[in-house]
Amino acid sequence: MALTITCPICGKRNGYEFKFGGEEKGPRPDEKDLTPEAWCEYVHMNKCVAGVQEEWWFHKDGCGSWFKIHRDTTTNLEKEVKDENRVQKAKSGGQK
Amino acid sequence: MKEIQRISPVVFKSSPLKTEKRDNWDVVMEYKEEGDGPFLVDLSHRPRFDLQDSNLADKKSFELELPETPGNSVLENGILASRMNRTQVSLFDLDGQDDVSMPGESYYTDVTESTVCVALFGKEIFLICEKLTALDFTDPQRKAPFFFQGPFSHVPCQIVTLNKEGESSGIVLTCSRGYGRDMIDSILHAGEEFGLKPAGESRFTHWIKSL
Amino acid sequence: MFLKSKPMWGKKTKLKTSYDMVIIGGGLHSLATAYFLAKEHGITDIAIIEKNYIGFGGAGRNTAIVRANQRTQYNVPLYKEALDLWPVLTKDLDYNLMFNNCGNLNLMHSEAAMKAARMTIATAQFHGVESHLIDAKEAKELVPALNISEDITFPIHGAMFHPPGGVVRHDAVVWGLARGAAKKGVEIHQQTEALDIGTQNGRVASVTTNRGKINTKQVLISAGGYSAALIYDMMGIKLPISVLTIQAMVTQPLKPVLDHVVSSGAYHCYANQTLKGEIATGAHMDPWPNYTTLNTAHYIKHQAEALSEFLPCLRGVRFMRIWGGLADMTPDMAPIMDGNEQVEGFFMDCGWGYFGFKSCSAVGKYMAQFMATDQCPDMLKPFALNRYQEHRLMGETAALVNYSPDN
Amino acid sequence: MMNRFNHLPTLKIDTTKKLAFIYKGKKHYGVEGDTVASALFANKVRIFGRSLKYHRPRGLYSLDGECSNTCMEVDGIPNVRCENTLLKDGMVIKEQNVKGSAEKDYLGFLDKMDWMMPAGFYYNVMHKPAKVWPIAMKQIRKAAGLGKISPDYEMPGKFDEIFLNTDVCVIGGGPSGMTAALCAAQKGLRVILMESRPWLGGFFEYRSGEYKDGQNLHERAQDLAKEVAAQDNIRVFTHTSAVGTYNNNLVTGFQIGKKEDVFDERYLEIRAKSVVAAAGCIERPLIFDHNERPGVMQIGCALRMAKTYGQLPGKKAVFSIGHDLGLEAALELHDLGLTIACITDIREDGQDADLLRKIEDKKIPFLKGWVATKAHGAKIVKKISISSLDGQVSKTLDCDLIVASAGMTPVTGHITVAQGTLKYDNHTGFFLPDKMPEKMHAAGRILGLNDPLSIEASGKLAGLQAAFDCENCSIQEIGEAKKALESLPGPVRGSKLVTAPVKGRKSFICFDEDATIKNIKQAIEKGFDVPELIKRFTATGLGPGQGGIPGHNLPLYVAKYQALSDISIRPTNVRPPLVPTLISTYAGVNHKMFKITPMDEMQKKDGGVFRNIGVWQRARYFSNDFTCRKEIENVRNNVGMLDGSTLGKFRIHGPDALNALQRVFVSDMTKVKQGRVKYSAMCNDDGCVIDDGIVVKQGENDYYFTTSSGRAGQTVEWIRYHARYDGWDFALVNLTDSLGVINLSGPNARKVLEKIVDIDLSNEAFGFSEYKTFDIQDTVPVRAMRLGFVGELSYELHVPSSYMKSVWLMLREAGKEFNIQNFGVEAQNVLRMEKCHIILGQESEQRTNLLDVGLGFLWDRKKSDAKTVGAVALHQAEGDQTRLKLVGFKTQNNSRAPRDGALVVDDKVRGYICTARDSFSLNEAVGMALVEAELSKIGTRLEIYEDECGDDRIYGKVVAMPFYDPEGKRMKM
Repeated sequence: MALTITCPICGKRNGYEFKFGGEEKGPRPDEKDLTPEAWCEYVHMNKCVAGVQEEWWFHKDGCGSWFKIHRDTTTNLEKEVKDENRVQKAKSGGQK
Repeated sequence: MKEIQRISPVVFKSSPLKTEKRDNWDVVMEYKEEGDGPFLVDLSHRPRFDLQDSNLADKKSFELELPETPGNSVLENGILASRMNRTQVSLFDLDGQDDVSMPGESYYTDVTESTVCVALFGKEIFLICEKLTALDFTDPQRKAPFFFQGPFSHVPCQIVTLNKEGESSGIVLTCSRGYGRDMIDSILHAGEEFGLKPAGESRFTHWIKSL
Repeated sequence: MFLKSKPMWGKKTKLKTSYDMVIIGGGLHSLATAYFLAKEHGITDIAIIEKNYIGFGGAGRNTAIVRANQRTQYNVPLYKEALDLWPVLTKDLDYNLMFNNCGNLNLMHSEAAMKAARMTIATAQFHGVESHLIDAKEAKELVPALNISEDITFPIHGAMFHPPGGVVRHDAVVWGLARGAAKKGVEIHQQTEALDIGTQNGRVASVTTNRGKINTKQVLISAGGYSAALIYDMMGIKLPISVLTIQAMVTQPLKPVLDHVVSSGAYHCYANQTLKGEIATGAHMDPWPNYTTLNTAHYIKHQAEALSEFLPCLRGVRFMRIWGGLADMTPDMAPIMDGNEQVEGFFMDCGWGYFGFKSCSAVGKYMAQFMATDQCPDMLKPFALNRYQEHRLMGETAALVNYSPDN
Repeated sequence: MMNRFNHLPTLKIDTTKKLAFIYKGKKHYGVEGDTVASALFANKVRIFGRSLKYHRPRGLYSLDGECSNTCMEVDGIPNVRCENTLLKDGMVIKEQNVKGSAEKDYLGFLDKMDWMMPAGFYYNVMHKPAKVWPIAMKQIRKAAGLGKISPDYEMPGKFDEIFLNTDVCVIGGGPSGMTAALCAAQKGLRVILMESRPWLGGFFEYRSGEYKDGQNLHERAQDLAKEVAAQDNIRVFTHTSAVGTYNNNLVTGFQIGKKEDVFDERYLEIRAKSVVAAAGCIERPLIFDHNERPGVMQIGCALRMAKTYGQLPGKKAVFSIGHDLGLEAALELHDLGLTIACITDIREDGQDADLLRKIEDKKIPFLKGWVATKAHGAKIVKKISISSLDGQVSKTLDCDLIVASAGMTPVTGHITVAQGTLKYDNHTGFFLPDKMPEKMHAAGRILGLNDPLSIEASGKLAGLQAAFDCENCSIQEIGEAKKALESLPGPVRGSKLVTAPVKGRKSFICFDEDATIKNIKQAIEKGFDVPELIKRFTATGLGPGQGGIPGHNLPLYVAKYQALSDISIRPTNVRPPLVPTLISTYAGVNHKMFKITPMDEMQKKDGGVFRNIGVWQRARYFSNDFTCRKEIENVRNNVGMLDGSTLGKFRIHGPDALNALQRVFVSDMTKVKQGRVKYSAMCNDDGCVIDDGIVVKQGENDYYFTTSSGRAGQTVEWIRYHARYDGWDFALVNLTDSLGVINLSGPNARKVLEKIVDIDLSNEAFGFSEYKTFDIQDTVPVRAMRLGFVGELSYELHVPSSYMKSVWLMLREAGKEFNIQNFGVEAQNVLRMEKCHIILGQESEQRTNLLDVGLGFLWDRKKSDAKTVGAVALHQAEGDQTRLKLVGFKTQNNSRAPRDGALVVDDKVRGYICTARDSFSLNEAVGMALVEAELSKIGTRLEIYEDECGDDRIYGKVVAMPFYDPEGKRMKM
């Protein structure tokens, strides 16, 4: 297996330049009355999808940005997902 | 009182022929037996700045238009500007004759001291590079000058390819200052079979002017 | 002895419509649990449901190292019992599991690591597990191939020597337990896929498979790396697990050169010589979740670089085969064993990371007790799922926890 | 030594250049171009080694090293494949796995004991009684293994590595591979061509058959090679095996260096946009009794022995083949002087008419529908039994050579390893590529093709498909190439026979593991009914040659034995490396990359004992007294200097800088004031402390902060991660390497510093936890702060890295009169411990949170809008009495300090010692420990259990922290 990740800034690169940052779980929940269950769900729990999942990556050895991709966990191949603002991001250099 | 001296993270074994004092640096202009290329030149004393701002669109720096797309570089009157991402530009002063001082705006940071900076140029340098990194310098799609942020000899680097044409090929590379010793060792080791030799600044100046 | 050759785990039978218990996964933990349920609790009306063939997953892909020098007092006794069980099982199953208790040598490359080792060793000795801290010279006497010079990337300061550990023939354990369980009436259904678990007013009622529906009141999911996904799909329970591919490889077979299991945290590498003479080595995992079990070019090279440094004579040896398996990692490097908690009659045994093999014998015994009595044995209590929301990670790893699975 | 042909155009040897080598301690001669195997064969060596289990004699079989038959020890390296290792002058060659010699092996008798060793027998023996096993195990280990390596062996030779990028990577330098490469190159693409033999040409290279218009195949191969050489956008790597293929078109391999190269072997990692797999075929072994006796060899082996290495493979041969190549070889060898007693062809029909005519003309006895059933001869072949396929009619012939081959097997490893799939094809009897991996294309004999023109046409098509992947070729062009291929002869019908009509007790399906047909039957009957399981149970295909010999015979036989109608069974997984590869080759050049500080050289001169600490190399001690007494006392009583340059240092600026700090630091960062330093900490979401450092305000939304050395690498990543949804506008600059750090500590620190700076350093002007910037001699800009990590008057000076040495020397000069000294990381560790200042990872572990280590006072509970990382967990864990708490302790009845990592116990483990030392400053043993809350009360007695302590215990008592200068007068003076 040779993982490659497409960084919105640096383009397609060797996967070992990147660091995996977890499944996409949405923004940090509000602190107010966050139950232990809800907290744990956000911080620790995973779906462990066998298939395409949306996830975060960090370009550790490169431009140092965080970004999301869709990846098939059964093949380790990125999946093109129609997402206009991703294209936008790429143009404007991705989110920082 | 001791005299104040600035010391480069790069130490070559070869013996200097001509040196020059500049802003407390002892800059080696020429070494013994520099050979006929490829060459490795220490540029760590050349000013380097980090420019970060959410709105770079209308900004100029040292009178030059900043490259718009990440991965692109511009070289004008000695200043090399490389676009790192949406909000960040890396600036190298490659001219170094009259020393450039950093603009006053708060979005500049002087990072000269953060990195070791070397130039690798001359024949077969990409055969040296391919021993140290999987980055694709010879990709026909990319027109020099272009800019990589990626691993070289296992450590994250900024690398600008200034020319890809045979004898006049050349790159300028920076990585964390602390890696200086080991980075130089591995480049010289990889370059041995191609006759890579340390060279003085004059050699670099001559090359950069020839581009 | 040589001539009788009927199928070792019974002829292929029809799947019944009801069993006392259903165990999903045909790996070591399942087989061991079923074996002990039958042997010690007289429960034999059990169906083991395996999508592929028994031992297809981690059971057949691990490098068979066994040891009991874990970090915390919750884990050490469990692994100690597992270790003590190998000779017992060899006898009870009348199948040669080829336990080679050659001892494990865990190299230390810094003062900090020596300190960490000292705590682990003290914990082991406190629980009656033999383990000693030795210096580099002593390590070299045990493993002459070791490079204890200063001029390697991570010079060797010393080592943790754990004599009772060693290597067990993993395939033999799979086949032995399967034969043992089958003899006692347990049904092993290969090429059978569990599709869903049915519940009725809050307790387990059935398991649906690609070969029909089974009524049952108790179900255990212990499907190794596939557990987390199965448990989420069938029970809607999310787990603090990241499933990674872990790789291992062997060199061409050699005459004896390495008499102990050698491992190094700093080099992300272990090596031992199999009875066939191959040097089996591995350890590193790519820190991104995946189910590929594929090898990487990066890793076989990394492994060569590591061995070249601390076992340099192996530079003259050839790698001949690399493979991968799954490790389901938890944030605290400790497993999740739970039951009757989320749903009455539902049991889980997962999150073993790469400790699934060494623990299988003891875990089988206690999970069997858990399922047979519906009472969680004290030995398993600390491993309940709720520890994560109570902010009580197990502490099996000293390293600071990180958000990425690489911990 | 036997004389060689030297007139053949296909020869790869130079008979005029002799090479000497040592075999069995005696000097022998080969010629340049010889492989070790061909040289030994020329020296009449027939038995190369002995087999693993039964110690059966083994000899030359194929010429591409598909099995361990001809693995030998060469220059101390075990398991060298002699068939594709070029002979070098002075090589020392030894036999492997023999007791005595290969000729006379005292363990040869084991061959008669096979009845005792059915498949998997070892699982049923040697464990009763239990004490037998350890003894048996020793014997098993001795018997197992082929090569030998000594623990102190030092691998000679130079190894290198390169990482290549290309558009198209072609695996296989035969006709289809070369055509594909040329085709892609002519499209202007960058092409890499890999060939495992030392020369291009493949299936054409050694043959005299006609290509077309009177040109023979050998000449055609030469022409193609010339064309390839002329294309400067094709990089050719000969003697280079592709050992791994991975998704996303990564190919790895290794190259054997030529004399003039600077390497002996070189690792290649190739990133391509598209890959062409054109590795051709190997032969499918024919299974009959004693089918691996020395004297039995495959077609290619016999033919290339003559045409490439210039020697006849025997005197009198019987052929038992199932492929036209066998007939062609028989004719060529006949013309070269080999007597051919008989050719038996498995196929009843379908042979090439022209070849049949020639065989008839030359009056070579020829039997259709016949096959070899048994090779006779104790050590080497003397006779052969052949029979009709049904086994009804049979006869026996004298011969010293049996050329045996059931048919062909496509080399599909590169495809399946990259996750392509195979499907059984009834016409060819091959497992042909079914689903190809993305952007990988198969060409040539892998597709079952045999006709030279078809082979090249398939190469052209693959080349164009690869070009298409690089967006460099039109669909139409591909369509035309497809048509062209379809108009040419397709795959030939292959022979399906797996075994001759024999019982199979001595018919070997896997040579390396001595696995017979009988063993396979035994496994299937035990319930191991799929090849993967049979492989595990019988070890078939697990030897040094991996799947090479059993390859596709195993699935075909399993299907046949179980009488499966359609062959749904697949071959076992082929795994990398596709060719066994030296560990030194994979390792290549291993560049150590460590960071050093600007003071590195000087500190080494000063006797610093260095250690790797994360990515850095730091001076841990300055003498061989690892208690560091001198260093410690000098700081306590005088003044010392520590190089703290590894400290993480960052600038954060921009409109949202403060928001970002509020998110990751537990304190209220709005309270950070200019001119003062604020100490704070970062937690992870579990509330566990992951970092601590100081923050300084430099201006509006402009801060300078430090992190621990270990975390500096992750700080940018961490802050951006936890702000990734907020779209905040802030900029981070890592200044860690930019600034060196000098910790000037001790009662005389002020006196020393005063001498080199011209600002007022009085406690009033520059007090504790204050921050100042000033220039030294109007030149060196310094950031100074007064901190008290070691508990004495201290100045932490942040100095531009290039100026570090100058400033350091000034201070040393200035400190001379006070006898200023270096101190290292360990001295600092003790000093701060006496002061109960924690070091993360030492006084904390994974599960230790901010409150546990007593840093709760840093945490601002009221900034919940900031969503501070860790705050929620801290709220929830607050008041949990079962957690481990950090306490200080002194040992009782003045016993020594326990070792770090010792346990705090009663009947169970209740905690552990983080750091403890015999304190020179306090003249007693003190330390910090993490213990369960109920043991944390002042005065509690701690029972301390050390490794190897047996029944002895050390006892400690929980005391107030800190131990040293509780009021903190000294650091504030």
